[in-house]
Amino acid sequence: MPIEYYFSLALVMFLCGVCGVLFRRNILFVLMSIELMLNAVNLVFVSGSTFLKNLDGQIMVFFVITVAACEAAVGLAMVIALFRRYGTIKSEFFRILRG
Amino acid sequence: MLIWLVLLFPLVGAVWNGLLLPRHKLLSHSIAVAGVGLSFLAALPLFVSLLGEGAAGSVHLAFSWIQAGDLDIGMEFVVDRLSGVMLLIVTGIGSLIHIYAGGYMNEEKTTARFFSYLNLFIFMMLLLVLGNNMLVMFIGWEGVGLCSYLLIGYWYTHKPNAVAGMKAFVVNRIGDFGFLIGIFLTYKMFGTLSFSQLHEVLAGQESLSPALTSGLTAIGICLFIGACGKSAQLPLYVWLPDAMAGPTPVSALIHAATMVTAGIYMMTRLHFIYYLAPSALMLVAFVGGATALFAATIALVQNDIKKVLAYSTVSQLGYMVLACGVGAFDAGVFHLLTHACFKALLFLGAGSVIVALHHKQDMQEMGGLKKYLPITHAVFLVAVLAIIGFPGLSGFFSKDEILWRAFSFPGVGWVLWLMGLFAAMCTAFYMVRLLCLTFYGKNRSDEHTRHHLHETSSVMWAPLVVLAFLSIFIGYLGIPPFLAEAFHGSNLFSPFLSSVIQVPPAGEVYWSFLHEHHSEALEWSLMGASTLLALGSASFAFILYRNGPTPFLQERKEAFASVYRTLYNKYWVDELYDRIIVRPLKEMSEFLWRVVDLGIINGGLNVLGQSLMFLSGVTSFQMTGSLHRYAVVFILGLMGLVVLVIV
Amino acid sequence: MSDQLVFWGLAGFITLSSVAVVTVRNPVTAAVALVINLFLLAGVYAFQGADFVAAIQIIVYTGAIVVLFLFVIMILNLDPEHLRSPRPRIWEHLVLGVVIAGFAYIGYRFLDSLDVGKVASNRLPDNTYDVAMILFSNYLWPFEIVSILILLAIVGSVAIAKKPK
Amino acid sequence: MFAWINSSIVSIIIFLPLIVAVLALFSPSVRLSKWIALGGSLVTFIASLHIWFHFDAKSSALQFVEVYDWLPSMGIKYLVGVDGLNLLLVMLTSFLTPCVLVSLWESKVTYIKPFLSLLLVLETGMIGALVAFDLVFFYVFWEVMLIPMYFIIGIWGGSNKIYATTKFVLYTVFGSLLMLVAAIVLYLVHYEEHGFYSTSLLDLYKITQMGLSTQSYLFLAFSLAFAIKVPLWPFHTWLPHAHTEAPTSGSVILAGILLKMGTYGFLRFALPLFPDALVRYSPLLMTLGIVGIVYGALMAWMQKDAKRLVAYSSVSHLGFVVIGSVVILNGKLSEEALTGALYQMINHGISTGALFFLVGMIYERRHTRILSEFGGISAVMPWFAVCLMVATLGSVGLPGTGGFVGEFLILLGVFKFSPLAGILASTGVVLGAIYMLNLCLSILFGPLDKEENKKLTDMTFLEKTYMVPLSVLVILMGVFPNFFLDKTRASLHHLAEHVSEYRLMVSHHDSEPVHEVAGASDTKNK
Repeated sequence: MPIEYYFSLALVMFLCGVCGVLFRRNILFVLMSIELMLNAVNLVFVSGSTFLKNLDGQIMVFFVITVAACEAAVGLAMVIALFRRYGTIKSEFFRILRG
Repeated sequence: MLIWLVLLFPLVGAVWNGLLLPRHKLLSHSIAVAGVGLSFLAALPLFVSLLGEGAAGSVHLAFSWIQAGDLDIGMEFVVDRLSGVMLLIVTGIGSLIHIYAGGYMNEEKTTARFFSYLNLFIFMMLLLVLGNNMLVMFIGWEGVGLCSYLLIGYWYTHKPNAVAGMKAFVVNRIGDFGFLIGIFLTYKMFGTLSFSQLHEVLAGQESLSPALTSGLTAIGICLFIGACGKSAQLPLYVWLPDAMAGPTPVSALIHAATMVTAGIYMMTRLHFIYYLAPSALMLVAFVGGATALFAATIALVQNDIKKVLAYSTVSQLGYMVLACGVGAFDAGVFHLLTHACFKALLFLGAGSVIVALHHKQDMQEMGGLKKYLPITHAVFLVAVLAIIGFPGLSGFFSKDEILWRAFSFPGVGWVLWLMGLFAAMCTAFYMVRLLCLTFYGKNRSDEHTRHHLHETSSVMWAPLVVLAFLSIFIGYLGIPPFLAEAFHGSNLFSPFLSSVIQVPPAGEVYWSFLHEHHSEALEWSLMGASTLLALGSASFAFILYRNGPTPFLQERKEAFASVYRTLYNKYWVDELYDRIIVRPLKEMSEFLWRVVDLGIINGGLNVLGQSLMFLSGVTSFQMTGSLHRYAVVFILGLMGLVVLVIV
Repeated sequence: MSDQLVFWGLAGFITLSSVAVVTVRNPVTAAVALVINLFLLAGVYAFQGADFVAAIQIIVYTGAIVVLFLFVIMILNLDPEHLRSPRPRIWEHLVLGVVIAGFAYIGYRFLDSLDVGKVASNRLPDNTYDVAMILFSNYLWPFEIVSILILLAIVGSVAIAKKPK
Repeated sequence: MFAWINSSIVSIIIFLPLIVAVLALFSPSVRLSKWIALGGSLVTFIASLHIWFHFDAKSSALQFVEVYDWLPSMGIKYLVGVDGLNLLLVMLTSFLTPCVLVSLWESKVTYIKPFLSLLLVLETGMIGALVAFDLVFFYVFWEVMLIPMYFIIGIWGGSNKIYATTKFVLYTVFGSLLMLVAAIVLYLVHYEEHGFYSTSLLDLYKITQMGLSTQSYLFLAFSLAFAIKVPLWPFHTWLPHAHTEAPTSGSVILAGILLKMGTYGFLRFALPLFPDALVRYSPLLMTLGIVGIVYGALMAWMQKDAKRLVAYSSVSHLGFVVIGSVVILNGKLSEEALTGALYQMINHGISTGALFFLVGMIYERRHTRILSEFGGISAVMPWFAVCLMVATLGSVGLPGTGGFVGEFLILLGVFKFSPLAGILASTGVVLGAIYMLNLCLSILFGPLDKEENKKLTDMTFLEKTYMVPLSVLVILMGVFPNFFLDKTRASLHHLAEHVSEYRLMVSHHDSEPVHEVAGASDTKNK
């Protein structure tokens, strides 16, 4: 398989993730979209690793997965905390950054 | 070595009294008297060593004071005949007044602070007199100003006293400003501030370039501004009458005998500059003459005994300045000497009167005190006769010398002489008026005061007696030559100083008239005229006032109401200064503060800050706080960047 | 040929499930789509010969992370009100278009410049042992540090999600 | 051990306060914290005395030098040392800090521990900025000074503290950022000429090939930073606010030392680095300085608040320092004026420091600083009266106090440069007497008619422990100035020579300024 194919596939996944982050109002969806993007990156790593015959890419994927797990855990904890506090997880509700 | 002792004793006295603050009045008094008295005793041998024929002055360096760049100013002192004379005046009369002050301040709870200031004053005055360069003199110059400030405001709980002190300091500072500029000019031109070096440079010049002459004139005028401040000349005399708020010994010591003569001393010290700057001296002469006259007219109608004496001091200082102005520095110093004696006596006498009357100073409430204060009256009478120039007393010789030297000044001399003569008449008038209103006629004070009237203690009258003797006899040191010949004596004073005061070679052409011979007849007639006029004026005053303020006088007062009011209000000079200097300055400051500082500079900055805040408010509309919006912008921007890079 | 078939099959379903994750309304559906997506991705890894990664992909992602999502969804128990998303506005369509176009353009330029030609990628031989060797030698420190990170994340999430007293 | 102390004494006085600051912050009790802070600052003072006594006054070279490479590839070094220019200021800093700490001994300030440690951090910043001979380190310390002051005013200040402290910081940062840009340009200019990177001042002093326009821009950028710190008119408006709001100890440090950083910066950076630009802009600086002298004095006269009055008097006094630093005679800096400027910095530090202490004392007792609330205090607080009088006279520049020596030398130099400028500047002496004596008059003299004032207590023993040395110093510095000036002479001479030498080397770029200056002094009559 040409490596371009894998990259294209990763690109599509990443695009989906970006769109999810940009357009979904529900924080849960945003988090899931982030997972999508991380996986797109993983795909690139693994493909590159295979292509270059270098196993460092796989190691990197290992770390990315770990970080993703942490991120998901903390992110979801925050979702719970937010829901408890404000009763909603719609992102447009949270506008603390307003100038 | 003695010179260090002379300086040390008063300083030790000041520090002892100032830091340890002995509670006991007698102790602090003794410390102070010892401080200045020992200094006087140390000064005596110093002076005696100068008496020998051709004894030269000596310079003593204590330590290098300021050294920066090419500038090297030493803490150096000069002992020569001029500073020797001043030394004796300061410590001698100072001692007498210190003794007297113990009696005068007897009602105070503690006097340590007072005597500390007084000793400090003596120390500063000695620095002024002994300093061998302008800067050391300037320490003393401002130092005596400080002591004067502190002593005028000694009774500080009465606000006007403190205000008077401050006025004295500030007006003096204006004069000092001129002095300072003079110092700078001197240094710029000669690269040195030392009197002996300056003298060497200037005495070595055969002739002067026009640039040098104009420079010297500028220096002379600037330094004279300083002298105007310290010696209370027009237009900076205004502080001296107010300075009478201080205790009377202070008025006697500082504001009559010593400090106020600093200007005359300084000009005499720098005679070699003034001799080479005749136009500056011309200004000096006219300012002196005008001051003598101006102050004397004001003194004619004042009712406060110390105020009269204050204006009299201003007027007498005018004489001395006039003497300097016509190149008769020795005559100026001679008058300084005699004036120190009789004016100190007058002030101390007035002080005795004031103490006896429980601090009343208005002459309208006095009168007839001759009966109660016989000794005071006697010495006061001597002093009055001395100051009005009664033949044979000290003032007669010194004043006559000045008038004669003024008259013999070529060109405008007769104008100056007329000014002096008129001032002398006024002096005779107001002094006799003062004498009459105080001591003769009926007593006008209230019953209670009269009941307690008695002669002052011996600690107060003893110094007065000494001063009275001095006032009578000290004049014989400087008998005019023609009189001396007539009486087979000789003038001791001028030749004594002539080793110090000499016309530099470059100025000899201009000042050649100093050695001109005048006919004795002219001198006799002038002396006779001035003496007669003064005595006439004095008898006129005696006739008018011997019974105190009478209805007749009241009528005259009303007849000349406008003149009287002008004089009584001192020509409204204070008000004038307030109107044209103080108030505009204050208003300008107010304007600068409110409008420029708060309004323009600070306001401008605030406007800048506020407009930035406003701008940020305007531009923050896109800061909706919506995370998505931010993410969208972020992604679009990122994509834009990437596209930009890869295109 | 079979390779082609497997790849295209996986790729097609991955694409579909990715789109599903971001478009469906119900979070449970999305989570299920995500599970499918990650599972298929594990297939791709295995297909490339990265067996170890494929395994942890399934274990950690599908087994742990997405399950965590499902738990949270259940805990929140969102009512339908929360699930309704507003009608997309015009600018959103515009941005969507721009983003897709931008990605397409950037991807095109990137792949175009890659210039690796038609080299077929070989499946790697069995490499789990090698991965382990590298991980515990070269990457030992990062590995340990990441373990601390995980610990922190656990403590942090517990602290955040704890019911306030 | 002793050798180590000797070779790293400068680093010790820089960082000791910092270490002590941390200890004081985390000490278990307030009492202990105070002891630690005071002890640390006293040790610092003793260490600086060690420098004073082992300083070779004959040499203009940098002494007690410490050099360590920090970023060799960029030429950044840790380079510190002492010479005649900064020695006195270091002494002043290490002397005033213990005074301030003693003054806080019995104060009821809240959060005393952070306050003490901020003061010590401030000391580190100030000493560091004084002894740093590397632009980067100088800049770092320069900013380090700012932060503690920001908090000191912002947390422990008066009612309008936030406005004051923000203004102070914004102003200063604005200036120092421009200085940073200029420093980077200077760094590159040096690289172009000498071919290696260096931020060491000793290397930067050797730049000779810098065009007049470059010099001018850099000079103006540096000068602006320093002028704001001084503060030179018209950049002074932060000062009255900062002083009015700052707590007493903050004011003392601010007026006593921080302001001198600006004038020190002129001497250390702006003058020797850009000699041609200095010649070009010295009339400008002198004009601003003179305006500041008169303007500050008039402002001070108008103030009803004692602290504000003293603050404005600083504007006036530091105007003297600025004009003293920029007197050019025959293309050469005037040594008299330079000496005066340096000396005046120290005098001002001591007398104004003392004045702020004194104002703080009556504020603590009466909770007001409005002049009309006082009067006749002299009767109930004699010690206070004496100290206030001495500080006032020092500030007024009475001969016999240090202020006179400084002002005299400055005015002498300025007068030689331009008589008109000298005369205008001298008016500040008269005006100074007016507003300072007005202060004394309102507080000390007059009737003691307010009930609250009758109950005032005189200075406590603790207050005397720092006020008496300060007062004595005011007089000592006036009577024996050579004791202090001896240490500075060689360095100032070197500075003056340096400026003239480097001017000659670059004067082929533009020889006009040389003529200009020669023309200014041909009014000599002899």
